[in-house]
Amino acid sequence: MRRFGLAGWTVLGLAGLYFIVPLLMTVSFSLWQGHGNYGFDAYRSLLARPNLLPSLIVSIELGLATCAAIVLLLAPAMIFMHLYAPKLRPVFEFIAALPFVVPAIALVAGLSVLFTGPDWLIGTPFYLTIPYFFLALPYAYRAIDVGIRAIDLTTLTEAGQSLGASLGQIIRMVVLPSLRPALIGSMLLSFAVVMGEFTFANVLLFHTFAVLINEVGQNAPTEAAALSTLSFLITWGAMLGVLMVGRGNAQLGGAR
Amino acid sequence: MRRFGLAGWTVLGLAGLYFIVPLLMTVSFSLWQGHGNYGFDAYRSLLARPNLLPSLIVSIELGLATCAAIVLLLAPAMIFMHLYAPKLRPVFEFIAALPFVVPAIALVAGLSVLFTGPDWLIGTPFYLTIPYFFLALPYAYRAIDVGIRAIDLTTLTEAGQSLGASLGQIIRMVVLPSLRPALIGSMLLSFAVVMGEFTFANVLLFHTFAVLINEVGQNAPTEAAALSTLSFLITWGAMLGVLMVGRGNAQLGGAR
Amino acid sequence: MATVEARGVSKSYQGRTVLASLDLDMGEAELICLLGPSGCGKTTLLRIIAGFITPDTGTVHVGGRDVTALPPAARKMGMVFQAYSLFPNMTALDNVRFGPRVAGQAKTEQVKRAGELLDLVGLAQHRDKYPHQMSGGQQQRVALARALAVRPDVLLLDEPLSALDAKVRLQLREEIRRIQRETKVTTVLVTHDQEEALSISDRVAVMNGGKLLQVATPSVIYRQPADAFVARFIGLAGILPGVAEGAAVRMSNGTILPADAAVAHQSGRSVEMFLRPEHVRLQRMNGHVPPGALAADVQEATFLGSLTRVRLRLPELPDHAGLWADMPSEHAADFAPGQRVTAHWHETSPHVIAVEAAQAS
Amino acid sequence: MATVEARGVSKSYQGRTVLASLDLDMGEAELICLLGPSGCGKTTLLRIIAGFITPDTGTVHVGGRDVTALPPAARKMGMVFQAYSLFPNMTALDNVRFGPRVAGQAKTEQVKRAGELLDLVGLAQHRDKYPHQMSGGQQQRVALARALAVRPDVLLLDEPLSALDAKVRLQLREEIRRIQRETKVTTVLVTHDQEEALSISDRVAVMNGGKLLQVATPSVIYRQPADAFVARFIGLAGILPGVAEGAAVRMSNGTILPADAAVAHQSGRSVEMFLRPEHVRLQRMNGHVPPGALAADVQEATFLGSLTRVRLRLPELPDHAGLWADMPSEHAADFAPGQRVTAHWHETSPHVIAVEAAQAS
Repeated sequence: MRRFGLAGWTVLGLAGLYFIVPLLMTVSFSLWQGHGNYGFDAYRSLLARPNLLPSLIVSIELGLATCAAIVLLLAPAMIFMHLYAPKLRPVFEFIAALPFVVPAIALVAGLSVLFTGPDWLIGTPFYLTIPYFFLALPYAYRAIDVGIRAIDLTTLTEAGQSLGASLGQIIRMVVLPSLRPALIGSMLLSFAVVMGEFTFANVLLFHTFAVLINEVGQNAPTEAAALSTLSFLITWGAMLGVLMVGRGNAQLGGAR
Repeated sequence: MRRFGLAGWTVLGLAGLYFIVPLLMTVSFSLWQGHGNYGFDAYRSLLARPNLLPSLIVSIELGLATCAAIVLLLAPAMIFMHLYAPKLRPVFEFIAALPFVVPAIALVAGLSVLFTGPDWLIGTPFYLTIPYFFLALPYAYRAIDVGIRAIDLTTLTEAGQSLGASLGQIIRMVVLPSLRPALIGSMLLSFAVVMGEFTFANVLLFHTFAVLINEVGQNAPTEAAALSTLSFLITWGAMLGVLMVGRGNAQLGGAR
Repeated sequence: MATVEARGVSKSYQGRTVLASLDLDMGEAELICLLGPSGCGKTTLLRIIAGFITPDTGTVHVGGRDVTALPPAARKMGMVFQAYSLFPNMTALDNVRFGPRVAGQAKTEQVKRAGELLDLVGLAQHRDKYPHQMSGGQQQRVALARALAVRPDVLLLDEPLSALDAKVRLQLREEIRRIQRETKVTTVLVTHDQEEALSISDRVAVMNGGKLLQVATPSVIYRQPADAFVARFIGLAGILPGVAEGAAVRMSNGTILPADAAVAHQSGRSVEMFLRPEHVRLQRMNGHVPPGALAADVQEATFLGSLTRVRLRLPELPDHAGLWADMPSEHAADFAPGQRVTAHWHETSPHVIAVEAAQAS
Repeated sequence: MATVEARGVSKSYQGRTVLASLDLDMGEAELICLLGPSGCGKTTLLRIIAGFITPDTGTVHVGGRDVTALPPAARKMGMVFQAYSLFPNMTALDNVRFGPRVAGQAKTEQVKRAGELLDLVGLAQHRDKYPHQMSGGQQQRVALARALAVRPDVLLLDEPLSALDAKVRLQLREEIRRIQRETKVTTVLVTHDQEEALSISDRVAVMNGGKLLQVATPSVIYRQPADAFVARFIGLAGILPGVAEGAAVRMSNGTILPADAAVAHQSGRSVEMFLRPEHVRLQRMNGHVPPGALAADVQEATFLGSLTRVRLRLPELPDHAGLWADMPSEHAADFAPGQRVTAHWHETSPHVIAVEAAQAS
């Protein structure tokens, strides 16, 4: 308990530098207007790009669709698994880990060749919701699993039943409110994953926010830096949201 | 405990289909030689590509370098944090979560513009080890953290001290052997991350295995399918390795 | 407020018998403890009564009504769990009024009833606290109030005290007894703690290997255990193996020890003589061993406050024979470890059980 | 095998005093329990002796040698922890020979010593098992053997039994006592369980609020507690508040109760009279209360096996007055809840402590 190892501080310092120095350089570069002048030119021309808003909207729509899939498909499936089929846990764990172990690029290369489907699905970017759901699965699964384990779902359900409540009432009145922070956390994480996903969108030729960042980066360095800065801010905001939902609940006890 | 919810089975079935159907289709497509003939032509021409081996070697080298960084930097830092600065845990958690919340594409777009350095570093793909270390951080951190929590590091260290051992002896004789499964797991996961990483390598114009997969996918569909199949097999192998290291230890008790 | 009758209840999991055709009758307002080592089937029996487990055979009647096929929600039973089972998203008051609420009572009724029950368990001033703001003992009190709020026919308590500190456990034990007396709810309490079972129950049901070995009042269980398992499981007892001879028992070294006249009908059989430590008296050895007494060495003396408990070694008897003796701590100085003593007792004190009788008689 | 002297030891964390200038002397081969409620500083004191915590002031001497500045590894102390602390990657044997091994002993020596110690704790046949293959009790035995393998000057036990089942706890308690007697290692055991402390110690050191309230043999601690905290914390005691008058105590209702002659010098002061349940005798009320006795109602009777413990309500005395009485269970039927009784005792039984004396005298 006495000394914090030198190696520890060193690693911590290096990690900090790795994140902070590029961030500061990015921010200052985004403000550089050439010849020693600094200002918001890059931000202005970035915001003037006609494809900024559409690509942002596509990404946000995809993010929301993925969140919906997480809450409507994954959460109920996990609740039922915990209650009635705990033996299936390894199967769930395996499926939740797959998207991370199978390289996305291998998946997309295979899929892009093979996936066929009705035009109303394949013709729109919403088709991406399916792979994105599975990309977000590891994070969303982990967040919801931690939430479920924290509340001893089986005992709560049995307590509710012995008090005369139906399974529907128990899920509505007890389980979902108790899992609220975990669900919000899993949605924020999924949203962040979708906002940053580049591989699928790029290979499948959809023009999402991440693809735009790359495009801008190829031909307008300062705008790319501005976009990176904005992107940092947005995702850090989401991250803070996750942390605060977690903490607020632990301290105020709204639903924990 | 009586019924496994219908919704649960449905989701499980859909998830299974989502993974198994494309896999089967990929495998069969990779064996397709046109006009109803099936065989290993695609695999043969894939293996005949002159850039297959170099790109595979680059990826494997990067994977090993990243693993080394995990074991030599991250693991000691985490042990010291647990022992002497448990208050820094939130900082570690935050850093370990960052690479996942900050979209890789934003990072790489910023970095590609700004990173300058000596030619011996920037000129070789080993430069990628730095971002890859941080990409692998969330997984490696989690695996090592679970391992450390499972052994009550503080008590073990105090027990060792009271028996007259130095901190070095304790780490060498007790802590590292006890953490062996966690360290192996974290290395396998890191390796898998590096093998599958596309965004950084593509944008920074390094020719890794994942970039090759994409390239092949653009112009030789059946070879791409063959490559996907191989890639699946390799990563599933790694995944099985992780599972077996974990299980073997739990049952045989080598180091748990 | 209702009788409970379990008839021929059995349950197996994958060929392993957990309950073997078991019968249990409970009177109105009775408190029965299901007591036994882990794996004896006591929790399975409780969960069958609650309706969470369907028995393979047999029926459960409550107040004369067959509830075997009813789901838990329709059984009118209140249950308190071992793990903290309060709804984490609700205050103490909201937890307690959950039952009346899902039953569709008017809200003012719900709140009034919940307030009364929080009063009963002594937590009126904590009604607006969330579970994580309460101690373990307080949470279990709220769980008790919540279970009573549905005016249950039967109250089921599944090791409600086992997660609590020793001090809190004692308090809450008395509290449960008081509340059960006041509300007169027929109550089943599962426990592996024999002291808890003896102190709280109207009757204790001792279980082992899926069977009921003995169902009786605490004092009968303690004084007249039905078989060797009950005798060993309940309280501390010295064990002297021998052969019944008339109204006495012959030890392997030939010593004849007096026993209850009831032993006479077991004459010639291998028996075990059980002796409670409070019945064994010691004297320092002064040369000879009087008839009916045993020679022993003091092995260990443990100070227990008012009493000191002495463990004896019996050099002339087989290894698994042993005795304990309790004495007022004032006299303990005479019986330090190593002291040679003679042990004797009143002839009505030993309880003699035939070795073959592994079953409840 | 060595004396331990702590002198003027104090420790604060962020302005909160955990130990307040505390002195403790231990003789060679003595076993002392540090006993107190959680937060009383007992674990801090143990960890200061072990060297894991540096005291703000004060010194620790072992066998006359000042070890205050030495790191834990140089102190020659064996330690057993509350949590299972065996090295998970080593067998029982390798765990036990870890100390000799880092001390550079020859391997045959290490293995011989470790084998002897595993014998001593009764685990010779488990030498090749890994920690996760052993029960909690076995793991703590190995931890004890491992701590003894370094031939420590002092053995430190930090609540070694608190994570174990009641039955295993009792067994291991006796085992620790036996091994300590055989090896004659000076031993400090930290516990919050007063029964454990009374039964195992040569002397008990009762702590509260960072102070040592009393250091004495178990029987002195039980019979002559130094202050009201010790009297309440150790064992169960009825408490009667009153005013000392000569060799007696006057209750608030005017009753004069006889007490020890030693009370005389506290005459006129507010006192509390402590009465152990085994000293209180009851009679059914037959009209009048004899002098020196108290009128009471039976509130609750708890069957404890050989004894039945009766809780009494004293209607004529203030609320915080209360009495318990133990009686043989055979007589308990006469004293059901609600029965009016008179309670009396021998005049030497009560222990009277002045209310102002909050400190050890």
